[in-house]
Amino acid sequence: MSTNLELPMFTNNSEAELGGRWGMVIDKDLCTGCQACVAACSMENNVPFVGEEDAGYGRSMQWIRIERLWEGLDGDYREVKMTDYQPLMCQQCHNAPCEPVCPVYASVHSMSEDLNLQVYNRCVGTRYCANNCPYQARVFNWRDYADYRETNTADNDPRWSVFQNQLNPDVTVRRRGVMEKCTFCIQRIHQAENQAKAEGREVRDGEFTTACAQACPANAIVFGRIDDPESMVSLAAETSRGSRLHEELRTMPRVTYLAGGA
Amino acid sequence: MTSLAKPLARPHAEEHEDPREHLMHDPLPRGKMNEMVMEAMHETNWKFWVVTGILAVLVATCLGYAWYYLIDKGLGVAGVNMPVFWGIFLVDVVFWIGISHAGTFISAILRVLKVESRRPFTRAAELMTTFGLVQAAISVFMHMGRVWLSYWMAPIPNERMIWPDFHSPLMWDFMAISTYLLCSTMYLFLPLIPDMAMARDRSTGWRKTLYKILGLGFRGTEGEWKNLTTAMNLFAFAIIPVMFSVHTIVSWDFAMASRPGWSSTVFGPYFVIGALHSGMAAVAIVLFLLRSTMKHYKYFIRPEHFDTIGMLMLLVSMAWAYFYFNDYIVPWYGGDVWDKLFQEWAEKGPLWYLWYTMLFCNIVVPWSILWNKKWRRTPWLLASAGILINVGMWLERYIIIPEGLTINRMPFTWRLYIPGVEIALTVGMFALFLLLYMLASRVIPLIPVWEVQEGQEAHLLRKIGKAEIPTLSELE
Amino acid sequence: MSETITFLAMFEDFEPASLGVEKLHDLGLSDDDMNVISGIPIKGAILGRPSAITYVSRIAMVGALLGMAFGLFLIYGIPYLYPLLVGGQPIFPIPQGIIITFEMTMLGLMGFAFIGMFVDSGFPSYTPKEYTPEISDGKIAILFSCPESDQKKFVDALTKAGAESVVPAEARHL
Amino acid sequence: MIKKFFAWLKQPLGLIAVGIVFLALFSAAVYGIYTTQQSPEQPIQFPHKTHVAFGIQCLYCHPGANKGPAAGLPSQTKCWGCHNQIVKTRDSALLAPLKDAVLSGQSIQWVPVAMVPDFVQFNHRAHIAAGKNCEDCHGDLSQMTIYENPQVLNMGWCINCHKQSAGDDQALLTKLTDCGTCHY
Amino acid sequence: MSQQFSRRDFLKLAGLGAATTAVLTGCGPSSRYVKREPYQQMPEYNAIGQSTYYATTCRECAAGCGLILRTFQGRALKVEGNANHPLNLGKTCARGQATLQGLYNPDRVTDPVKRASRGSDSTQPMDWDTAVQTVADALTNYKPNEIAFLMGTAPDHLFDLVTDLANAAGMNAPIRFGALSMFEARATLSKAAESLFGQAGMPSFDLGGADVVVSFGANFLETWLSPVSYTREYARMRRGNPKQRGYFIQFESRMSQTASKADEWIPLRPGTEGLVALALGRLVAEAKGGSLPRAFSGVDPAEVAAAADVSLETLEHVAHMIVSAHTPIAVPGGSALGQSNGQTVAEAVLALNALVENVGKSGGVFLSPLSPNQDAYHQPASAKEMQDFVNQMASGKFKVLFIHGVNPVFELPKSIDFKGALSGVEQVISFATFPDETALEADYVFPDHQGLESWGYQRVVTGTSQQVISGAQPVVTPYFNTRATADVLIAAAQLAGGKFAATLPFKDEVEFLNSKVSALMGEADGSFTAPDPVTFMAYFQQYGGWWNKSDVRVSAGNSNPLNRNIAGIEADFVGSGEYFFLPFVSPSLAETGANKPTLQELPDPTTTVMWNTWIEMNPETAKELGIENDDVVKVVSDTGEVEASVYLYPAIRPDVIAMPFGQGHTAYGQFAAGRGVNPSDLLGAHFNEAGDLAFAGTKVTIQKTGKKRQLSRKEGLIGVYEFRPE
Repeated sequence: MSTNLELPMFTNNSEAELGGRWGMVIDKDLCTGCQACVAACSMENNVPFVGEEDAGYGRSMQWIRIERLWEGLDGDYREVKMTDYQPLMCQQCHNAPCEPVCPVYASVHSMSEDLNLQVYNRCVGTRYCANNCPYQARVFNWRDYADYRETNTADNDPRWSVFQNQLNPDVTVRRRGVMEKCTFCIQRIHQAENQAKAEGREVRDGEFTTACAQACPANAIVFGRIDDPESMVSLAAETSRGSRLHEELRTMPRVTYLAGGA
Repeated sequence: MTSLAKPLARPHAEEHEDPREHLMHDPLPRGKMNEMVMEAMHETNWKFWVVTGILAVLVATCLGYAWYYLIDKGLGVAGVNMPVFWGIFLVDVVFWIGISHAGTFISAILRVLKVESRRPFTRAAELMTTFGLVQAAISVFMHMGRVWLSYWMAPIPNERMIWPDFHSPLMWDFMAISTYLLCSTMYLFLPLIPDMAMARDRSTGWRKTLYKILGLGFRGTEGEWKNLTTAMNLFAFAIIPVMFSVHTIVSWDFAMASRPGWSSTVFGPYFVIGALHSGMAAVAIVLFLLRSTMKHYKYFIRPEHFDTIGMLMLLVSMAWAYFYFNDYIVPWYGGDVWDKLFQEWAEKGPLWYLWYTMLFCNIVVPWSILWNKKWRRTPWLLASAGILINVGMWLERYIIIPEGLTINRMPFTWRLYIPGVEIALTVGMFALFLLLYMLASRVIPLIPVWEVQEGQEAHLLRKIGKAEIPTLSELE
Repeated sequence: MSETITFLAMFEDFEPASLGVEKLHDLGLSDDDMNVISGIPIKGAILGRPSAITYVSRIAMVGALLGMAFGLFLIYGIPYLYPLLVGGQPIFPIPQGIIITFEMTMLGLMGFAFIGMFVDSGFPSYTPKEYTPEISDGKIAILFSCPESDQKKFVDALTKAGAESVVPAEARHL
Repeated sequence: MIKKFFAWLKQPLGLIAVGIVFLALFSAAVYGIYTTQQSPEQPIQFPHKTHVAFGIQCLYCHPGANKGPAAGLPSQTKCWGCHNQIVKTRDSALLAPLKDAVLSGQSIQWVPVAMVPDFVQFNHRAHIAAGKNCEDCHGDLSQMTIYENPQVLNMGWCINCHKQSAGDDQALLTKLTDCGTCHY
Repeated sequence: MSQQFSRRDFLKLAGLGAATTAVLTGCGPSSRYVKREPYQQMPEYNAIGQSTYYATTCRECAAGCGLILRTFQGRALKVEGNANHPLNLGKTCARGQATLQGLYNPDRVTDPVKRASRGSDSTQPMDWDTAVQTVADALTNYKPNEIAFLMGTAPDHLFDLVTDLANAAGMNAPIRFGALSMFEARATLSKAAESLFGQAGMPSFDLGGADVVVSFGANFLETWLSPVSYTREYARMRRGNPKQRGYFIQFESRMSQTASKADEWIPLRPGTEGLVALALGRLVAEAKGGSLPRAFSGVDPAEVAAAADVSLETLEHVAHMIVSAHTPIAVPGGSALGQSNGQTVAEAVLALNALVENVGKSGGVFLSPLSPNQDAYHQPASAKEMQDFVNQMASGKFKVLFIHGVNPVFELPKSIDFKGALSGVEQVISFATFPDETALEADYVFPDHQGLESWGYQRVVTGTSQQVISGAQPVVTPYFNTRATADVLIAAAQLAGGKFAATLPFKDEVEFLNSKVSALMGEADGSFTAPDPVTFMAYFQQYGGWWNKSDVRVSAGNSNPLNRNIAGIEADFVGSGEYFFLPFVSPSLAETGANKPTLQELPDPTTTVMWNTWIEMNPETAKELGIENDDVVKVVSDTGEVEASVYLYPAIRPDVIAMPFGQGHTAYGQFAAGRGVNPSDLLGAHFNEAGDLAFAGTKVTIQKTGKKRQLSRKEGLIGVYEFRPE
């Protein structure tokens, strides 16, 4: 088994242009903050609910968090302006700071999909990756939230297991002590690639999309192949409004945000 | 045995000072010293058992049950949340590794520098290293989400053909702490062998069988001594870089993260000096406890030792202040906005009092007490200064880790950290440390008698022929 | 020649012990035939004896090399066996290598020093040995064996040199 | 009293007693582990050997294998297709469960044996497309009566085969040793 | 639902998970805990390991979006939008996504039950035959005009069935009502449309084509009328035309989620929206030159500016924007219509549209088309009509009341005492799927299937310019022992015999549907055609409904809205308090979302609060009253009081207090019961001219209670408010 030392993974030439296969463009001008993407993502990826007390203490498990801040809080209430809603999920960085810090290769870079992977069964829960993520895009299973009987009812009421009918078999259900994050709906990526390979063709742009892009009523989220210049997501990313979060950290994220306004 | 020689007159000793006041110049016959140490080990009054009982109960509930509860219910019962993913667990890890560094500092560095006043308490300090590291290891495993899978971090071949990832500072931690734990335990055991032999000769019953086993059949022949002293010297020289590397690696857990307030280049030495700072203070506390509770220890642990420790504490607190100022001024002056925010958050945020207490305990207390020789030599004053310094150092780590995690580059997620079950676990660990220490004092002679005697022999004046020359077997 | 008797001469202090050693040298015993047992480590020179040889440092060096090899394996062997890329860092991490190799070298050094001491001094041996408890009380004992015929000569010489007691040593369980 | 007991233990008779006790415990432990490795009782002792001997293809009873992730199981009507013409079905005790199931409309409770844990997303189609056939993983069915795993289906075994079959095609090797290929 | 262990059950047993399975496989074949069951006969389209997709309609609100449900081995897994459906074009909102939690929910009513006594939890299950017999007896034992039906807002197949039954048998026509229709003031909108189009109907606003949108309180990005289509229109307005970015101005006293997306949020004193609209009309008319229409002549912009607490320059600036725009549009809605002068406001705003001549044009106002099998626009009951209905109930006019798809005990203000009036009705039969407050007061509960388990169709009222009938089919076999209400009514009608049996000669609901749907075969240029009814029904199910391809925009009738004089009056407020009270519909919960935990945990877009009710108060007002974040405060109005925690909301007028509607259930399952408070307790029976509830027309007082209850927020208060980086 020979190891070809010229591959970028050996040479660490981080100047390699963004590259990558899958990317996303989020138009903050269109995003109305309606949380449809958050609900769609939770339904698709078996993300559990955590209850009032834990949600209020910053432990809600949703993979997408819609951020908004305020401007002009000190002035007159008429001049107060809310910044554009900003859906924030894992940015699938090329140089992901969360990957080298994991002691057991649970957070690892997928060279074939050029995505940041979170291997649930390998994670031992040191949570260093979450500390090191500049976007705070990772959430942790503080308790057995996915086993609804265990966490939510005192007497393990069997009726509660009815929720489990809705679990998606393509996505592993995570137990307590495991870190999780947006995977760009990798189960959909793999299924589409599988289908394309069966038919002997490349995955067409727009043939499939992530749960959040599919649900977004304002079509603010566009997902596709960023290495294909004609794809919708590459065209959308061309505009001058496009920018990436914390680019100065050289993480090379795959999500481009289009600023609101004129 | 009445020695024939006169004690070496110290050239620069003040007139009023009685040379006998120094342990090295106040020798007792070895047999007497053996007896005193063995007696101190045997005499256990009811007060000892009461305290051990309380500590055992504390450990069982605060540590035992609380950890089971944490594992069974998941980390949700602790206070950690998003964004403060590491809470008091990591503060404890750094704190206990800090404590453990004092042991190495005393027994290795002072031995290499041949500081004579380290002799009576090298073992007490070395014991602190081992037990401190045990606490650190416990709190590392406590904060892991799925601790029953932490064997995946060990680089052992497995059927999954997947190995741990040595890019991660946590793996360096795993390696460094396990190395340091192993080496300091070995380094604790080496000088213990002669004392075990001595104890073997003087005890009966189960103690005899225990010491016989631990004594390894040591007699004291030249070959054995030569091997032992060579090994100890090797250890003394080798464990010092390991000690420095361990706490640097622990600091790299934070320095390597690209977070505001954490990613700074000065964390390595800053944490090492911080470790020595809290370690020295802890040694002062332990010496005071030993001196005031153990029988005959007033002879072994004398004000001169507190004086040395005090000077070291003053020196190290100055070094710590230097490093803290270094870590503070650079981001304050030109750092990016997030670093400045972290500092503003630590000083003017809702937990501002922690910041001021830290500075008071780490700088004002040592600098105001330890410059005065008389204060330095009063054990209870030094011990209380040590306690305050340790509190200060614990808070310093509380500011770096939980408060450091509150401020990140996404203001939307900033959130206060309210400790949950970690408080019980921390109390449980302090209790475990004391419990281990007290039980060890019943089984192991805490004073390395042969080293003390060796030191005293070296300071005697020998009449060889006409000349009176110091047979400093040790000194050259 | 008639069989020999081993004697244990107890001395209070360095001088009488060094005199005793001289006496034994005069009586023809070479350094290897006698052994000094003491409560604290005594340099050979004080008693006029060559310092004992020890292999601990050599064993430790071997350990250090082994540790270094293990450290290098951890850094360069593991990614070679199962290359997994993380965070844009090179797959063979040079700087981390230094840290891990240093740690493992130190572990090897100290581990093997410890083992070396065990091996070299023949620990742990619980067989009966010539020993008296007073040694650990600070006395210095010289263990030598001399032909049975002139044992009296040896005993007188040593008592004159200041030996507290010269008594035939019999191996006892420690 | 304890001393006397220890003393008795030291002499040869005592040693033999200790040996016996140790052996008993050890064998109990070995048996315990052995039972966990046994796959449980199947409702029908289905002999793969005889069916393969008749020349029935694997995909006939497990049609999903080249179409999707799960290979699937034959429905009872498929079994009954042949078995109702075989005289043995009526009277042989072994085939009674099939007869009862089909007549009563209940379904047979097969126990899956080649199971991978839930965090592994195994896909039959990709393996068959890559040219592997059933024997490579499931062993030689022509010799096997009730199906048993020829080896433990653990990750090491899978990765080994992935690496060998990728050979020196670098892109395929990256894909096949990529965590995201199987774990998501 | 076979009780066999499937692979998914394995997770239930093995504690869901990654680690246990690893441990299990580690120590032995995990197969011991899993059985795998082949189908007796392989059901069609159910290949092994493949998902099958079914098209249906979303029942979470009355909009009627088309959904595609992914199902796998008999379980519904994921909701996706139906790309062909003209209303939502493949998109869904958060509540559409969470509809699955309504299907798989531990609190559903599982069997037909007879309640021991009204209001008590103890029920004893019945079997369906006795249930159908009870309904049949209810139909026959009483005179037809003593039987009343109360149904949800959505005009669906059940409404058609009951209407046919009622007309034939002489029963009272079914009334449709819902909290959403109350808060959207649908009656006011349809009456105001009459003034513009000459015929009653639901106006539809083509925001996508407009380049300047001036909205008066319309929360069209939240839950207004058809949120998914209006969000799509909003996106088209912003980025539809690359060269021209739409400009959006919102007049609202509180910055709602919609106002937060506006380029200009202009807070004005509640109740003065009508005045501002007229003032703008006048300014625009003057700027355009020409005669000043009578509608806008009776108002003076300077006075209006003072009354509405808005600077005159702002009004002139907005007027200028309207004049310089190619296709401006004005949208009335939300709290603007929830005033005593709601209809005047609506007419004024529609007149503004008439002034800029955008009626019926692209980017303008038009009347939503009626669907083919519908003769006139049937408007859901306004709050006033509900009050008359309640008075009739109290007076004992009705002996039997059937309730389906609505929860009036919770949704109606307490002052219209629906619960009290129930005592006047002898027999109350509820078809609720969840044990909500109204089902608690019913004598019988014969649970209907959840939306995803039932047949049917639903007319799309507004949100698209095409005639749409959205079809529905069960995507999974019913999970509990429930039965479709249409089946129950048909069966009961057969049992009752006579006129009842004659009108519903069908074997079951599907046959009834076939008759209704096949009536569409004759319609011109439908989205699909089929030779025979069976294939037509199959296509209807497969495409998720029928719609005509052409754009049917009903534009201006004969009435000229501009020369009617519109009284420029301020709204009058009820209640002695000093703060205006503004209840708004919670964007993530609306009226039926409280029983779904995923919706409860969705952060509210503007305040990011989850799981509870909060009171929005301006930080300055709070400072005067000495109130901080999370202080529990009592809000008192003339008709009631509620207690909730305060959220210091910076973008709200100091004299306005706002509260979300959606929580405060006393029953409706464990996720909703006892959580939060219901603002409708504070609302009095105060209506506007069109009969809709003047829900924004109440004034309240604030009393501190000294208690403190932490709100669970998604945001960290530190970074967003207290210690924020400038």
